[in-house]
Amino acid sequence: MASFQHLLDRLFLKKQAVQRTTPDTDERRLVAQKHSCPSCHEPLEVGELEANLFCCPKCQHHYRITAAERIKTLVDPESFVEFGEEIDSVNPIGFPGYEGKLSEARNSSGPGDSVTNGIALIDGRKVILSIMNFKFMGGSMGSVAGEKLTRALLTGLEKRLPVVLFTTSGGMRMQEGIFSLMQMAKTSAAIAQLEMAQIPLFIVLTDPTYGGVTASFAMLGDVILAEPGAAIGFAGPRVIESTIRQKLPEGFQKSEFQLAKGFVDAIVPRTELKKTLGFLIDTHSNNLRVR
Amino acid sequence: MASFQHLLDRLFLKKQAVQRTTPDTDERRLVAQKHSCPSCHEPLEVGELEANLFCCPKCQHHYRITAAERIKTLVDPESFVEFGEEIDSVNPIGFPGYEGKLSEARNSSGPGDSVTNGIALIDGRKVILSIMNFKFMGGSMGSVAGEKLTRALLTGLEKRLPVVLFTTSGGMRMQEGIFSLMQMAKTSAAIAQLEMAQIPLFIVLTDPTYGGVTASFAMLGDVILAEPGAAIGFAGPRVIESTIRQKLPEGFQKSEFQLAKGFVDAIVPRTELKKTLGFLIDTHSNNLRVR
Amino acid sequence: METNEIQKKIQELQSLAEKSNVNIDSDIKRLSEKLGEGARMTPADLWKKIQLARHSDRPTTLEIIATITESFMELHGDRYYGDDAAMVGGVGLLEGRPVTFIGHQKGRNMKENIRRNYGWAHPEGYRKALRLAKQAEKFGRPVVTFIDTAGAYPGIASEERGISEAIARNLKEFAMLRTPVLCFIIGEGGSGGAIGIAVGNEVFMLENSFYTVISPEGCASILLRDPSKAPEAASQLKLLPSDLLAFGIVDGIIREPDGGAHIDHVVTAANIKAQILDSLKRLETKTGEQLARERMAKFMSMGRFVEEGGPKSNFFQRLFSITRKS
Amino acid sequence: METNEIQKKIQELQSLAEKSNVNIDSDIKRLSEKLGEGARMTPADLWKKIQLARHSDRPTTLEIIATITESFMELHGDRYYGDDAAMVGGVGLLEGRPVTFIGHQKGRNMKENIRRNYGWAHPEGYRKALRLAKQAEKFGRPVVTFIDTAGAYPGIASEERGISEAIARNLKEFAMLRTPVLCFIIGEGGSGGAIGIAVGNEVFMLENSFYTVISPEGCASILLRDPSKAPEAASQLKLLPSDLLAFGIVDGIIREPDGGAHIDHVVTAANIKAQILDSLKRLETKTGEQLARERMAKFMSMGRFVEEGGPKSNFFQRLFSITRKS
Ligand SMILES: [Zn+2]
Ligand SMILES: [Zn+2]
Repeated sequence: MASFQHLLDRLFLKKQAVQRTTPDTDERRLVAQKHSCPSCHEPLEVGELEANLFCCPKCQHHYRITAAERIKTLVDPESFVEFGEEIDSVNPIGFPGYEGKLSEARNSSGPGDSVTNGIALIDGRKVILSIMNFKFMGGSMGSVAGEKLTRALLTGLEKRLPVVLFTTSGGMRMQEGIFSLMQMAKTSAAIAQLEMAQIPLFIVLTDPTYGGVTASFAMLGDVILAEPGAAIGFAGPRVIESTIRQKLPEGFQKSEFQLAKGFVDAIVPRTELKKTLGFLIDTHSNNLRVR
Repeated sequence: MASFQHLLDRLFLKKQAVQRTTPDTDERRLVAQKHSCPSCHEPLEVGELEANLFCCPKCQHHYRITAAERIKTLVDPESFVEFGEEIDSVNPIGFPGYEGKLSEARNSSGPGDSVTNGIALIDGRKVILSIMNFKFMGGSMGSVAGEKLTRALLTGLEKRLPVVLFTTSGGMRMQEGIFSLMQMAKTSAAIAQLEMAQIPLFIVLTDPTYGGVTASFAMLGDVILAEPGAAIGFAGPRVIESTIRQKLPEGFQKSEFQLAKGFVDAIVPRTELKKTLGFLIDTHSNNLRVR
Repeated sequence: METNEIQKKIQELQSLAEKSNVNIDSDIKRLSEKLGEGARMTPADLWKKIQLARHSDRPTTLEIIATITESFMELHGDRYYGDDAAMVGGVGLLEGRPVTFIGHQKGRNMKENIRRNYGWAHPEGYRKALRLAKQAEKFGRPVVTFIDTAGAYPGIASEERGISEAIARNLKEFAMLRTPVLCFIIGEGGSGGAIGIAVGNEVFMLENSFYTVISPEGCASILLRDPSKAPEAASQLKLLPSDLLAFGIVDGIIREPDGGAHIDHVVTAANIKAQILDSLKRLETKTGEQLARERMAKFMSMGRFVEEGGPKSNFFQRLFSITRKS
Repeated sequence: METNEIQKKIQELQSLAEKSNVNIDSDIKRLSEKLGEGARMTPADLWKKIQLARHSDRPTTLEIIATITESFMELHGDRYYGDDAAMVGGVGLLEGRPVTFIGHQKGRNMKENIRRNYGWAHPEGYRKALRLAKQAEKFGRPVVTFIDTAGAYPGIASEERGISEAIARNLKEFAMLRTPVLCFIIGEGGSGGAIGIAVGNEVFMLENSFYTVISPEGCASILLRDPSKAPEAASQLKLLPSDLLAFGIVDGIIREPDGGAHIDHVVTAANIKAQILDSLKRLETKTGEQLARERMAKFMSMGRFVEEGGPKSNFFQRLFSITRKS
C-alpha cells in the first residue's frame, strides 16, 4: 500500500504546473509586443499573422485560435449558422467555486461553453461543424460540451450530413465530477450511432488535445487529421515525467509523433484544411448520395 | 538493386539447414536408444512416455506426435470417424521430382497427405477435427491439405458443429508453387464463412507451426491454444538470424513468447487438452443450441 | 442496502409523478443531493472509505471470478502487441451459464503488483478486453466487467501505443455490443481507465468503492493546489456509491460485510453473484439490438445542464425515431 | 496481349464444353501447361524477366496512383502501433469516382529504400491496409491494391508484433469485404507478404511481374541446395503471368511497354487504369454480398488434386446452398 500511495503522490505532485500555463494567449500577445514570432524569432506583425490564418509565414508555427477564428478561417463566408447555443452549465455536484469559474469564463470568452456547433459550407459542401474552444476553461468537457458534441453528431445523423469536429482540450471538467467522465461514453455512443448509419466523421486535432477528449470522440473519426506541431495525448507530459522519473523524448505527443505511431491519418497545415476537408467529404459521400 | 539482391542472398543462404532437421523422430528414437529424455536427461522409457501422452513426466517436454497418436490421445475411444480421405495430390505445376517425394512420404507416413479429418467426440462433445501431420513432408500445406482443411471447416458449417484444428507445419508446399500459396486464402475464406455463421473454431498450435500455415488459418481461431514449448512463427529462426545478422533471444517464437505477445489465449499441457477443449466447446455453443 | 432502499423510494416517486404528469424534478434533485452520504460525512471519515476501496486485502477480479463461477478459463492477449497482466479476462460458467468476465487485476503483494503494474493497464489491456467482449457477443454470452484501477497507465509506452485510442474504441464498441453488459466497480474506479470497461447496461458499485473523473490526489493538486488536501477533494468530487446512485449514474450498490469487503471475500462475491443473476434474468429477455440501443440511450442521456426553450427529451425522442429507422 | 487471347480461346472452349456436357478438363490442362511461357523459355531468359520485375526504375505504387488519379490523399497509420512506410494507402478520385488504393511501396533510391524497408512490410503495414479496406467498404468505395514485395519482413519485431496474425486476418477480412476488390501484381509478388493484400474479386499481373509461394532464391537454397540456381528454380516454380493465367489463378495480364514498365511509366499506368475501369464497370453492378460471396468462392475453389468417387463441385454446390441460407 505504501508504495502505491507513493506512486499516486508522485503522479499528481507536479500536475499543477502544466494545467496553469496558457502559452496560447501569451504567444499571440508576444507577437503584438515584440513584433516577432516567439517560435522562430523572425519579425512578425499581428496583421501578417492574421492574414496567414494565424500561422507564422516563416516557420509555419500554428498559433492557437478561438472557435470564432476557426469559423472565420475555414468555412465559406456567411455560411455558418450556429445551433445548440441555448444550453448552459449547472453545478451538478455542487462543486465549491464552480459557478464563479463559469461566470468568469463566460465574461472573458463569451457564452456557449467550450463547444460551438453549427451547420456550414466548407468549399461548397454542407457539413455539421463542432469546434472546441480552449479559452473557455481550458476547453474542458463537462455536461454542456458533451451534450453539444452529441447534438452535433446526432444532427449529422438526422440530416445525413458529414460531421467535422475540431478538438482542443485540457481534458474533462473535473468540477462536474462523474458527470464529466460520462461525457466520454456519451459522445462515443453518439459516434456508434453514426457508424451504424455510415455517416462520415472527420476529426481535426489542434493544439492542445488531452485527457478524456483524446480518449473518446477525438480518436473515433473515420479520418483523423492534425494541425502541425499540436500536442496530443492522454496524460500530460508532467504527469508522465513524474511517473517515470525521466525526461520525455523530443517531440513526444506532437502531431508528428502521433502520425508515426499510427493514430493520425495526416498532418494538414491550416492553410490546406479547407481543400483537404472538401476532398475528404467528396470521397466519403457515396452512402449519403445513395439514400 | 545490388544491396537488395544482397539482402535476398543473405535471407536464404542458411535456410536449408533449418528445413532438414527433424528433431521429432530423432527425439523419440533417442529415448528408445538411450532410455532417457533428451530434454532433461532423466531416465525415461518409451512405454512410460507413451503412457503420459508422449510428454516427459519429469520436465513436461512435449514430444511431437503423429495425427494417429493425436487422435488416440485426445478423442473418446472408438469415436473418431475419418472423412475426406478420398482426395490425393497431383503435380499441378509439373515440379521436378514431386511425384517421387510424394510416394516416398506415402510409403513412410501412409496416405492422407499432411491433414487427417474426422468427426469425433471430445469428452462426449461432438466436433469436427482436423489434424496436421508433420511427418508427411514436414506438414507442408499443398492443394490436398488446403482442401481437406477447407472441407473440415465447411463440414462444421454444414453440421453446425464446433471445429478443432491441430496445426504443425513447416509452411507451404513449394513444389505446388502458386497453388500452395492460394491455400492460405482458401482456408481463410472458409473461416470467414464460419465466422458469419458464428460457428466456433478452436486452434491448437503444436510444435512446430511455421510459414503460411501460421499466417492463415492457424491465427484465425476464436480461441487459440498452444502446447508448451512449441515453436510457432512466420519466418524460421535461421532466416531471421541471417536477415538481422544477430542471434535470436532465448525462447523466441516459443508458445510462451506467443502468449506474452498476445497471440495465444492459453498454453495447455497435452494432458489437460481434452478437459480444456470440452470446457471451451461448452462455453461457445450458445449459438449452436439456439438454431 | 439502506441507500438502495432510499433510491427505490425515489424511483417509485418518480414513476408516480410521471404517470400523473407532475413535475417533481427539482424535489428529486434536492432529495438526491441529501441522499449523498459524502455530504453527511467529514472528509476524514470519507477518506477512510477511500482507503477501504484501495485496501490491499480487498478481493480482486480473479478472486471474485474464482469464487462465483463453477469453472473459469483465463484467455490472454490482444492479438496485436501483448498480454497485459493488469487487465484479465476469460470465460466462466455461472450457474451453468457461460459468461465472459473482464476486469482490472491488482496484485496481492509487491511482486505481483509489479507484474500487474498495480492494476494500471496499458493499451493492450483495453484491446484484450474488447477482443473478449466481441467474442462474447459472437457466441451469445453476457459480459461482466470488474473495475478496479487508479487509471490507465500514464507512461511513454502507453502513449506510444495509443492508450487514448484504445479507451475511445472501447467506449464506442462496448456501447454497441449486442449482448448484456454488466459492470461492477469493486474498488477504485479511476477516470478514463475505469470507464474504458464500464459502459454497461447496468453499472453497480461495491459499498466501499469510488468512481471519479480524477483521483482525489490529482484534484487536490490541481484545484486545491495541495495534494495533501485529497480528503477534502474526495468530499467535493462526490465519488461515493451513494452519490452516484443519487445522480442516476449507477444502478445499485452491492453490500459489503461489516468493516469492508476484505473482511469476507466469500460474502462479498456472493453479493456480486446475486446481482449478476438478478440482472441477467431481466436482461436476457431482450434482443441484442434492444440491449445495444438501451445502453447507448442510457449513456447518451447522461449530463446535467439547463436548456432554454424546451426540455431536452424532445431531442432524444427525435433521435430514437431516427435510430429505429436505420 | 497474345497470351490473353489464347486464354480467352480456352475459356470459350471451356464454356462450350460445359454447355454440351463434354469433359475436356484433361485437354484444357495440357493446353494450359503448353501456354506457360516459362516452359518455352531458358532459365536465363526467364531470369531477365525476374530482373525486370525487380528493376529499380519500375513504377511504384505511389507513382501509379499519382498518374492514374485526378487527386489522391495518403492516409496513414494502423491505429495500433505505427505507420509502415513499406505499405501505403489512401483515397483517390479515378474519373470522378472515389477509390481506396493500397499497396507495397519500394523506394526509388537507397535512402528511400531504407525508410521503406525495400517494400518488406511489418504487421502494422498489413493492419493499415485492412483499416483502409474496411473504411472503403463502409463508405462504398472499391478497393484497388498494388502488390510489390519480396515478402513480409522476416525480423524479430515483425514476429513479436504478429506478422502471421496480421496476414491471416487480412486474408479472412479481405475475403469478406462487401465492395469490389481489384489486385495488381506490379512487380514482385512474394509469398505471404503478397497475398496479404491480394485477395480480390479480380487479380491481374503486369507482364513483367511474378507471383510465387517462395522466392526463386529461397527455393533454390532449399530444394536445389544452391542459391545460385535461382534461375532454374524460377523456371520450375511457374511464377510468370502467363503461367498463372493458364492455371486460372489470375484473371488477366497487363501489357507493359516494350522493354518493360520502367521504360514508360505513363503507358504502364494507363494500361492499369484501363483495366480498373473495365473491371469496375462489371463489378459495380453487383451487391456487396454478391461480391463477397463470389470472392470467397473464387479462393475456396483454388487447388489441384484428384478425387475418387465424384467431382469436387458437389461439395461446393452443397456449401453455397448453406451460405445462401445464412
Ligand atoms: Zn515563426
Ligand atoms: Zn524430460
